[in-house]
Amino acid sequence: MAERCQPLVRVEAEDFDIAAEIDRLTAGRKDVGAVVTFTGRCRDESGRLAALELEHYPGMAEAEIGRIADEAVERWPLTGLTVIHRFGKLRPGENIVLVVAASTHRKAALEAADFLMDYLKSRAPFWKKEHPAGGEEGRWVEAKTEDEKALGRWGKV
Amino acid sequence: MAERCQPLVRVEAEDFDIAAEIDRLTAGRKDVGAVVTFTGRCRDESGRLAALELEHYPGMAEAEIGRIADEAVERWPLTGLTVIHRFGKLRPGENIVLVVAASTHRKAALEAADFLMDYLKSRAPFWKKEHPAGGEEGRWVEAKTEDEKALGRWGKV
Amino acid sequence: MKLVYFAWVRERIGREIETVALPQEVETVTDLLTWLKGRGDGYAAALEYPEVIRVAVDHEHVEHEAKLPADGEVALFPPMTGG
Amino acid sequence: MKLVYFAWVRERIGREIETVALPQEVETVTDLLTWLKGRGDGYAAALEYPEVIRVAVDHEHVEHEAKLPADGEVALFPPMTGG
Repeated sequence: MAERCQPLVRVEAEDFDIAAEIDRLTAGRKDVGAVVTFTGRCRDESGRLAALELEHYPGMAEAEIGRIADEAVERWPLTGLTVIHRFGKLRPGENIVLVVAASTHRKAALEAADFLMDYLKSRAPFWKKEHPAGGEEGRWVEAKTEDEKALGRWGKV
Repeated sequence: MAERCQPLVRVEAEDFDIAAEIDRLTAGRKDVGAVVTFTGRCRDESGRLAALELEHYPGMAEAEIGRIADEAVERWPLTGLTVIHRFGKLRPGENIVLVVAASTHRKAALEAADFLMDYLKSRAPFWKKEHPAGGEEGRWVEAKTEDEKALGRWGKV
Repeated sequence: MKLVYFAWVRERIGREIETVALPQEVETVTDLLTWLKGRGDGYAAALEYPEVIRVAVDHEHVEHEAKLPADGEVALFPPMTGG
Repeated sequence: MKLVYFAWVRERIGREIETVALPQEVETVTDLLTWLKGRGDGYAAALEYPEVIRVAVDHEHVEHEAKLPADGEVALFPPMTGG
């Protein structure tokens, strides 16, 4: 079993550069057979959303994502793992979250990215508020029970 | 149900630009909530591989990947799907295959990418030959029965 | 004890952070939620359904049955909606 | 009938492509594999285990029980290793 990789976790307001993050996990390496990226984006099909505001708990956000990432590198033989979560006001079409999982084998990279997203949704201390176009008061997004249920797939964490 | 997206399939010798391919499926769009990329890379942990040669069946390769991609857009509500498979001589660390799946929801994008990779491995007419460092005769990579079994997860295609 | 609030818990309580001296009988997270609820309308509105409130002690999720630490940072917030 | 070969099937047979006139009794893919096997050492080596050979007719995978078309492109190749 290879040495466990050290996950990189960032919580920041700025956008991320997916190509640069892939490069960070693959440049000059011959042991990476598969790289999976998952990008979550701010979505608005109705045309009524001005912005999504992401509040987070500084300190705990990094710590909790770090714990979830550590769990992932224990469960899957990853050669690299990066998780970036943005906060602040994001407009429709903007990036929210990025997971990059690299591994020798494809199943590990895919499953780890899937696991990370399930846990980020329900365990990372972030809260979304929708600000409607037109300037009315924002509305907090409610947590989905399906997100909570999705965790059941992964057993005890 | 939204209109089905038209998958983009390319079979080519040149490398691909992952960021450009993500951009193609997301630029100016507010309906894309999740983008998954899967990149398969030429791997060599032993240091004994000079190159991997990918032979393909021109015409059928595009047609077969197209059929698999069409199946994916029927099964999952994707907003965009791109599959690029390279051929020719690739060195360790080089890209081989790219799947980009975009959707309103994350599970659709992840599952579609997973499905695509399972099918590409066992149904797309490509064959890998390993050319060892030192100039000895190349060796054809054998198909893995586990790859064939992985298809069972997706039912009849 | 340092208390921090997020999202609609913060908005309803009307503050982000406060330091409180807890009565001795407040031993668990559940005790804390019950005690806070009696501190005014904002608290009552924020903690109307205490079972939905998530709690972290020093940046780690805890269950409502958990004992409170002697000191530290206790955070109250709604179910998370990140990712 | 146009026949095309790939990977080690191509290497063992020693050619990429050929056009053959099939005897009337060669009706299915299995018949074709059996008939080809008798055409020389290269063919015998390539088709020693006919059950592992994959076959496509006009760019579509077919089973060994499939009937051959009257005309078209039939491809013979090993199990695929793309992706």
